Amino acid sequence: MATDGKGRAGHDARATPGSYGVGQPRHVMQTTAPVHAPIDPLDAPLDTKRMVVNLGPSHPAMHGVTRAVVALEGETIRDMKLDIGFLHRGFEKSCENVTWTQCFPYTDRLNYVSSIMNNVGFALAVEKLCKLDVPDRAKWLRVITSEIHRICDHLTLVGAMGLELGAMTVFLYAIEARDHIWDRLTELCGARLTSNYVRIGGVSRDTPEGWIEKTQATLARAAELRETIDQLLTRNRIFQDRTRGTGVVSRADALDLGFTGPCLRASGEPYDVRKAAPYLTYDRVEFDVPVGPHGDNFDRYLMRMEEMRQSDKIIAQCFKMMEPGDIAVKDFRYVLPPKPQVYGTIEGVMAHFKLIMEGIKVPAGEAYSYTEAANGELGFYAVSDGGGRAYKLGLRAPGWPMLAALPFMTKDALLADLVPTFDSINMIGGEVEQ
Amino acid sequence: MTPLQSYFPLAIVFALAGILAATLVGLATLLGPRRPTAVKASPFECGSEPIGSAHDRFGVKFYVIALLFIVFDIEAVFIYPWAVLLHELSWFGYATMAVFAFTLAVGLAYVWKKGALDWQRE
Amino acid sequence: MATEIDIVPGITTRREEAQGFFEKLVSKGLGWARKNSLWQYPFVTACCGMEYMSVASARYDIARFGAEVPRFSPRQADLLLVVGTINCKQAPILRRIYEQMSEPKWVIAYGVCASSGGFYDNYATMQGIDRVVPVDVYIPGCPPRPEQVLDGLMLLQAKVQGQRHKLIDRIGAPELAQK
Amino acid sequence: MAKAVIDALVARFPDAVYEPYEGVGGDDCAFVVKQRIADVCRMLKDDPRLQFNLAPYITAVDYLGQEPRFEVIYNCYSTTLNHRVRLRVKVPEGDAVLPSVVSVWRGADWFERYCFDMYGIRFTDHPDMRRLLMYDEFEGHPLRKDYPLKGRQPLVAEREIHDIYRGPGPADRD
Repeated sequence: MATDGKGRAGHDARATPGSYGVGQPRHVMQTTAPVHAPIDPLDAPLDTKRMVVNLGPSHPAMHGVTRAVVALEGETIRDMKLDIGFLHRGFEKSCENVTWTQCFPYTDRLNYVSSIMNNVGFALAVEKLCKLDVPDRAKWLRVITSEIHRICDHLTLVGAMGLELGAMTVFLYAIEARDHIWDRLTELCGARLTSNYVRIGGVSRDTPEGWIEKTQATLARAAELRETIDQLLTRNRIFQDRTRGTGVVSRADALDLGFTGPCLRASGEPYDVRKAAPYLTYDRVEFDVPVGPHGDNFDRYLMRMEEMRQSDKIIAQCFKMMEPGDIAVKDFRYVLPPKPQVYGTIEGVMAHFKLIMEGIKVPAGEAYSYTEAANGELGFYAVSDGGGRAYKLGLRAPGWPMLAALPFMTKDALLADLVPTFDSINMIGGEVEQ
Repeated sequence: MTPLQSYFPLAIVFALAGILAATLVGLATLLGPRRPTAVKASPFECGSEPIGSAHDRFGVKFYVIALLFIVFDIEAVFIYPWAVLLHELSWFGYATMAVFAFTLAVGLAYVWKKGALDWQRE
Repeated sequence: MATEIDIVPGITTRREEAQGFFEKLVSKGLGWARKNSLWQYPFVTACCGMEYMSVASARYDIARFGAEVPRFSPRQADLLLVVGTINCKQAPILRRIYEQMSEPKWVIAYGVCASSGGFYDNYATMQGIDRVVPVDVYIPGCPPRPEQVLDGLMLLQAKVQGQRHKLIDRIGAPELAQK
Repeated sequence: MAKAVIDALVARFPDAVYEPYEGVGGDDCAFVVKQRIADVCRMLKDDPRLQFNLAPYITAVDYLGQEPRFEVIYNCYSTTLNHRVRLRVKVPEGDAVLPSVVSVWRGADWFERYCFDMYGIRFTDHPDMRRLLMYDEFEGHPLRKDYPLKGRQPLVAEREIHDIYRGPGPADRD
């Protein structure tokens, strides 16, 4: 019954792709104002037809991948219908057709602003299936690089939020700070953005010599730039007017809608996976979790600023507590043997060959692992049938339920408030549309 | 140096500005290649099929605000020359402008009480 | 709506084909002017967008090549910078925006996903934007380093300089279909 | 660690919740009968001893060759009592329909639409049961095991591509 992949070229190009269901009951846009109780005819508001505006996919405020069909009455949004899928790249289907280790580049490109966090989440899921424990130094390296990428993610959000509310300088400061950090990550992982640094059973590379001192200097420079952004933006009258009190989500609504991470903590719920279920070495470092009272865009912005300071604190402690040691588990059923062994011994060659050709034989079973990524709880649901390839790799993207809640958050808000709200939930196309 | 000649530099400035604007716009329209197509003529809605039309009925409050703006803007325009010559006009000028301003203040009070200024009606 | 792929960008011929001396001079002059003010329409979708932010910012400044200001309306842009993965649902959007750009226009495929679909060879992703729009310069890399992007832009500038730019370039206006 | 949750569920719904087991890494899992999933989820949320207030992560798995073929997974978490549970619902391919839990958590809306879009599993009394990611002209459900990996259905007529290795040919011949 498989439909072959033959495309149907002659279809009606006029049908708007993806927005109005074909054959299914249509979600009809409410295009006339609700009828009011009959009051003094002179005062009765004239029945205005709502203006349906298409905030299409290729729009700077919608990050290029979301289409919001908005029904406006004057400036207020009365009804919004989100239409996503413009960056659906078939992550799950691709991961089902490559070996477990080859999934890492795909996980890099989920939340491409903080890619190591996706690697760590995926590695923890597979290690949970294999019941594999990772040596200490690998755990420390994973925590350090995750926190560095959390800073990159928050810097990008603060920069983009400033840019889209008109603060061009904040954007340039944030991108400069992020560029400095990317230089350090290039020395460690080889790529600026798509790090592909973590492996199942450890990490791929140890820190080059002198890397730690350089990173501390870079993080100090990034902190300095962040304080400049803080002075520029936090007490800025325009920024406060635009973000304070807009996109408000109460604590109960946030939980019911599935918010996690900074956006949930901004609404008052102190849930952080690093504290609730500590993984790797988060139980050995002490840091505190900022919680905001109002749940509006300004609180979400403050969460990100405060979390960057906490990440700095974590990284400083990690650098102190990390001792030299091996960076991957010494079991050649999971980790590639070192090159001299591959060329020297027959076991090395066999292990290397089997790992590369057939992939890691993950024992059959299913596991759900959850880590605290920059936007919230990043969950990987991995199912293995014992073979070298994933049978299913489900992803709980933290931004997914928040984007689903956008129509709820911007109901009866002004059209201009849609921009900071859409920014503060930090929807990243790669992870939401997989 | 007749009074008109003293304005000659101003005329030069306007002429130069005009020429500059004309050349810029002219060059752009002259040199730009034209390939008009039906799709290029249709409205740009971020890449999707345009839905709805721009000529819909919208809230009457926008029109009311525009009307009020014009009335009070003209009033401000009349005050400028009056302010320049206030010294010569002295008290008589002041009285006439007060009457003029008062009539408009009555209009403003009526509009305010009628509620045409507050934005969120229902 | 042009369903067949017959839309050819306005300027394709090489400068040598310009006949007279005067035309060669005009081509050189216009080519120089257009080369140094390529305003880009950033059609940003995916991870390359993060790299595009770095390219457009202070450190690897794209403004040095005249591509300073991103224009978010195809009417005012003359370079369509397709940044990131284009999937099958985005293809008609890209096609429509390309057609709504005013002449003269060029297209850069920024990153492997735009050039050939990258490693997303599956049911969802279009294997390269040259299946729907004519592309001038392909920039490899996933995401390409900013230096690669600047090199791609310089390649395009060399191409623009070498093209034949006519003074009065009008092609008959087909009936402007009232929708 | 949430053994009490599973026992409470089994006690309350002896016919609906069956085969509780301890998953890999200490997760508590149980199977639920298809028709009763909405009631079980309502109890998860409302029962003061359980308080699963965060919207769950719902996904589906296509076990081609097994009967019933599909399986819908609910990963629920409670922020107040800090425990997790995973409910698995077996769904036959014949009538791949099960009650929606949007009435319990509004956040489950898009997850269910994703399951319908990718696997073809319908959810009854769901506010807007439509495709989420794929375009409406797309036929079939791509994440099913029997859907070809490269089964592209282009919306726009694609141009002939002269591939260096395979020579001229239709765009999606591979």
